[in-house]
Amino acid sequence: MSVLVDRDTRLVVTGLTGREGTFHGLNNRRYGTEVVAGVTPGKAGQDVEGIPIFDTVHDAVEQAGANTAMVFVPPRFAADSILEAADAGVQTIVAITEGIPAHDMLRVYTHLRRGTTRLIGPNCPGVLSPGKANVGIIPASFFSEGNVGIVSRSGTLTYQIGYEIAQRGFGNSSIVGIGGDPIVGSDFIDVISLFQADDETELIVMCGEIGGDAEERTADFVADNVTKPVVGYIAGFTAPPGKTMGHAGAIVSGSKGTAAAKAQALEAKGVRVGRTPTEVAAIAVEILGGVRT
Amino acid sequence: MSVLVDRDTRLVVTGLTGREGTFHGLNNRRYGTEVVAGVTPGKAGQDVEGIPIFDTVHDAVEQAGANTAMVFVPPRFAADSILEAADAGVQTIVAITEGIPAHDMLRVYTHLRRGTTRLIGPNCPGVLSPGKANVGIIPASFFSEGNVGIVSRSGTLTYQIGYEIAQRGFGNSSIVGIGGDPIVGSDFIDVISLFQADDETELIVMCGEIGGDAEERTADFVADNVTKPVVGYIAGFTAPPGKTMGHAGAIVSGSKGTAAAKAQALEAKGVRVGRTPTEVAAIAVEILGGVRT
Amino acid sequence: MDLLEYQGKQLFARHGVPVPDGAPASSVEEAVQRARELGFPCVVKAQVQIGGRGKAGGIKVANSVEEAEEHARAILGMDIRGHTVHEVWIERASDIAAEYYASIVFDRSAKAPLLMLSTRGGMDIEAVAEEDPAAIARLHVDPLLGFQDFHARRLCFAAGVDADVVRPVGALLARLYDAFVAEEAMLVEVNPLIVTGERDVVALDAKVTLDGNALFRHPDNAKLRDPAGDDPQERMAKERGLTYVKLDGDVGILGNGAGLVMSTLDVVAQAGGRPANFLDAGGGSKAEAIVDAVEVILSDAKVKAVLFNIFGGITRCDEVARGLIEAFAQVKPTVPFVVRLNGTNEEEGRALLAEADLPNVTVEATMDGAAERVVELAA
Amino acid sequence: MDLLEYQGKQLFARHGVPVPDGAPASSVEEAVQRARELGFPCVVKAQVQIGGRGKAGGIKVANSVEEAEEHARAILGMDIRGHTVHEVWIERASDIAAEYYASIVFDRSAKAPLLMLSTRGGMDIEAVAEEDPAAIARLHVDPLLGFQDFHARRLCFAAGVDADVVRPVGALLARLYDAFVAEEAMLVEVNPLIVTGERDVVALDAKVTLDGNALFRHPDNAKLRDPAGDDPQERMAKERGLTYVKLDGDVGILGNGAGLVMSTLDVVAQAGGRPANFLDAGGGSKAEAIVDAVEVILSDAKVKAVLFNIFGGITRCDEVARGLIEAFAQVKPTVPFVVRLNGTNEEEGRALLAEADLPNVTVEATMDGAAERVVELAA
Repeated sequence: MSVLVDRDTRLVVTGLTGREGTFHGLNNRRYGTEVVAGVTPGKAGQDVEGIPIFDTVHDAVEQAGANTAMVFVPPRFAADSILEAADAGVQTIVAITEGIPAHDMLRVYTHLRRGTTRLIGPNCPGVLSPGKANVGIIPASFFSEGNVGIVSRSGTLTYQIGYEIAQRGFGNSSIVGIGGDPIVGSDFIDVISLFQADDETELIVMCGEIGGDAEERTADFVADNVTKPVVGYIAGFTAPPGKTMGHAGAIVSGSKGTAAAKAQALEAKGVRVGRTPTEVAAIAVEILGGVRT
Repeated sequence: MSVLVDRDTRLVVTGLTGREGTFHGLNNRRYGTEVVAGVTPGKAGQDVEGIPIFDTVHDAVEQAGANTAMVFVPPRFAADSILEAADAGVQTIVAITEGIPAHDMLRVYTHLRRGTTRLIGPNCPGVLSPGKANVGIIPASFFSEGNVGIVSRSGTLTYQIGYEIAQRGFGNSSIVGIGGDPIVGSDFIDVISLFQADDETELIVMCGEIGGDAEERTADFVADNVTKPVVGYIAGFTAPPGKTMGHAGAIVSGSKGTAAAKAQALEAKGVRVGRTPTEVAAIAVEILGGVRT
Repeated sequence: MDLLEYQGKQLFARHGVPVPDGAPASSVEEAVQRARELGFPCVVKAQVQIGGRGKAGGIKVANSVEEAEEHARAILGMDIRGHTVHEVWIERASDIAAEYYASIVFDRSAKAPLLMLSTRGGMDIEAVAEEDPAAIARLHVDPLLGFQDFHARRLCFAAGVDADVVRPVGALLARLYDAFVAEEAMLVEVNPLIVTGERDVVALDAKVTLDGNALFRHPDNAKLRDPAGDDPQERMAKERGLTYVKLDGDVGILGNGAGLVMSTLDVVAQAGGRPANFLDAGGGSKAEAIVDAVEVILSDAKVKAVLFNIFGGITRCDEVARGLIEAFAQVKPTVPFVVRLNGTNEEEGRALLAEADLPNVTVEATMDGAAERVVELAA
Repeated sequence: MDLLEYQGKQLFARHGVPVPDGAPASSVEEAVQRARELGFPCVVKAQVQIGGRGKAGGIKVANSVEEAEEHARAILGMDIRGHTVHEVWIERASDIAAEYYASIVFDRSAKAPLLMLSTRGGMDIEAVAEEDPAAIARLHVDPLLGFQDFHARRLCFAAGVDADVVRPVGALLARLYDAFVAEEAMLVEVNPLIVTGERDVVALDAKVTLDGNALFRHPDNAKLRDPAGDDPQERMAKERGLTYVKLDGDVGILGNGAGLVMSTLDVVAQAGGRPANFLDAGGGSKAEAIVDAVEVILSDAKVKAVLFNIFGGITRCDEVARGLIEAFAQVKPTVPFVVRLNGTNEEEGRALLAEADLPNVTVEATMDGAAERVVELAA
């Protein structure tokens, strides 16, 4: 098992004909993901190395059986693309696009929460279920099948931690980048719930960062609902208040959203928190029973 | 039993301090309805013959335990009043107001359908459950407890039919006016489902009228889901096409929405349709086993 | 409330929907002046709320001042299927490369705005809908989420709009939706929506129906209400705030509540009578409203007898009786009245009528009985 | 992006939020001229993006031309906690009967706009929130349904707004919400929101934060971005499209991805170093971006060593290596560099660096090792 994407994933990529869309769409296909369609309005009938292009996501769903969408269009078109995919009945949407206006996402989030579509991202690296499917831009070569689920607000930091765990001989059920924007479609709680229900996952790593209160709310949720071990990491202990640290959502406002407060909240609920990516890997491996060779 | 309003109803009336609001609110209380609050912004602390007035519906729910709201405010304020009642957690809202703009109701309807609040009306006479509670403007004195459920798009026509049935010795579980506007909160199907599930109701009378396709959709629903006998009536056989007959809803366009087409649709699904209010009463009484004396 | 074509186009223009340049005129002189200003060729279009103006000779192209004058003279005052032309709209002639159809309807069944787009515009869209339903692309818009760009793309690709105008047609649909919502319309329709030789997309016609209940928020639209096209009785009723529809029989009918009045018409028809009108005196009718209603009903000379069918809820039967007594005092009707009163304060109402002992007024106990009686009296 | 008070007031005014008459000025002469036009008494207010201006002497009432000149001279150029005053806002003095507080915050936790209203305005609202949380009425608005009249009533009654101004305060909240949505703000705050002696309700201050990601839809707002207040390095980075935050240490840091860069700062700090900056070279960093980044980092004279921490996803390690080689050719840095490359094309990247054999560049295999090494080198 795994979460969100697997061998049943039939992917449509919006923006497949763009430079980055083509690069990562084909990359995902090379990994083994069933990339069944691309969408670029006005280019129906064309193809990208054999992947058929449609004018609308609806056509991709009806004619190519897409059930998952990866959104790779520029920020000003991304909210519309997400809404289109949801309207077309796609069940899982992974939005990679960075820089989507916050009010757009407010409307998209509110609308999607009233339906059954699950959104991952935006401003996220996507979801990798090693050995099964890769939807997004996570460099898959470092990761192998295994029993550690990773959920993270950050992209490269996730690779770093996943990589450190892999170095110690462990693999991953799924690696889920939920994104670093103020409003993301799914938060830690949503993804940890999936990992909790997933047979393959034995341990969950969550990588948070400064800003908002998602980590604090997750601490309460884990204490009440999660029986699997959870290891935490929080980036941004060195961040000064009032400065946005790269991600639109990574900002300490006044005394709120500091890394220290988040780590404390998690530890108060029994979640062990590593102070560096290396320490996170070490704790995870310790819980899993030592380094595998 | 009965539907929508009964002895557990705790009513808040928005617009209670207005002339009509006072008249009908007190009338409802005289009938035995628990009228626990009125809402008029800025008049908190006052009362209408002992019924306390609050500034907001939220206060009426929190401080007086209201669970049902009757909306009696002028059309330009009515949509807001309905939304306020839903936001305050009221479970049943009966909107009497006539002349609410259609786009207001479009937003209200869409919003409410995503929650659990049930709206009856607007532009409706309300709901009477004889012997239990009266919420609205239905003249209760003609009706007694019994086993006929009535649902109607029209007010006075409902009284007429209920009255004719009463003349023959039968009473009503509940009489529900769903309203004659293009968008109403609950349609025939919603209310007939309630009657189907209600122990006391043995026969259902539905009074439709020209315009829209609610009666046609109801015919299909009844055939598939309703085991209790349903007797129909449709007003407007004499209406010429393209003329608005009072209700914005009663607009005939071409053949669709005519009284003849509606009666035919119901009869095709086994619903007997009376051609006059008197005939409806006669059919109902025949099914129920003859006149009671 | 239906707008004239030019009022609809002016409304469109306020929301950025492209329309041809034009100006209204209500006299030949004015029309010629407007045509001069716009240049030639221009089109003189009769402004009436009915379709088929072209076939009836109500739309003419003018290539010169002389032709503009000739057409304006012919069209102003023309009768198009019962509608007299009081105004024309002079508009710059368009170079038409393709004719599409676009509309947004307030769909009460789906409880959402319904958008329709077809490349088979310029003709009777109902005929297209019947013979080739697939030629009309349709979709609903979530009223809270509103119109999204993808709606435009879906409609354009489904309708088979020319590839080079997908964007401008989509943009026009977005503006049209803005207009539909902002102006609280029940219908906005563009037929034809044209593509010009220069590949511009323009609304060449405009049919707009506004929600009368929302006019309090749109004072400028409220001013457009033109009672000139109404039947004289209907105009009189409207001025008095009554819901009145003129029919062609001889039994005047007044009731309270649209459903009951409709039912009363049906029962009178079943009793062999021909209703002269629909008149809903409304909820909570006061005595003055009843006087007004009697005046409106009797202003129709064909009326030979009048039926009052009242079932009191908000309406109180005593108020209706008082109104009828007052109406007799003021109007002194010469035709017989049949009155049936049930509901709130029915006894007081009947007592008042008994006391007043109005000439030619019969009180009946049932609706069917009252209908039969009034049909007899009108015979 | 934060607006100055007067920019916020001008934005408010566009949406019908009442604000006092006023005008900005950037010289003493201009300030005097504006004061003359507005009349006396008027207020001279320093325009800086920091609170506590009043206490710092940045807000003064002028009763005459002389006083206006005196105050403008004192305030223009003043330093308020590190912010130099380049502009003043001259505004007609208001007659204050009551001071309220109102704000709308983009609440990322509830995923909805959060409205707050209090009658304890004019002071530090965070202090009020701590000592008497009930003094601030709060509620969330459904983003799709939008602000409703009942929201205004609930807030006003809960906050205890004077009965006679419930309507105008409610109307102001509705306009403020319009502004929040239409301008795509992350925060709009009015403190104080005053009631005047004549019972008018006016926004006496304005704090507005806009969403930088949405500025493409608001070209007029985008123009308000004033780089003058920025740190010189941050300004330079912004011009080059880099995400850079200046800190006060001596270890320059470049990474790809905000999370990884934050983590790198933390690891450097844990190794005993003091980061000089946050610099996210972003996803898919190209060689030119790396050259720009190196220039920005080295423009901070305090930097004694630089750490490159790259984990390639979209970013390709060979591109980063190429950028670093190019940067050395162009900038010729004199401080040591530590480079750690993992991920996409890491081998090609390391091979390029080995081949180039740059002076003073150490390649490390792990993030922790690289952090320790750079801290040693900066010591």
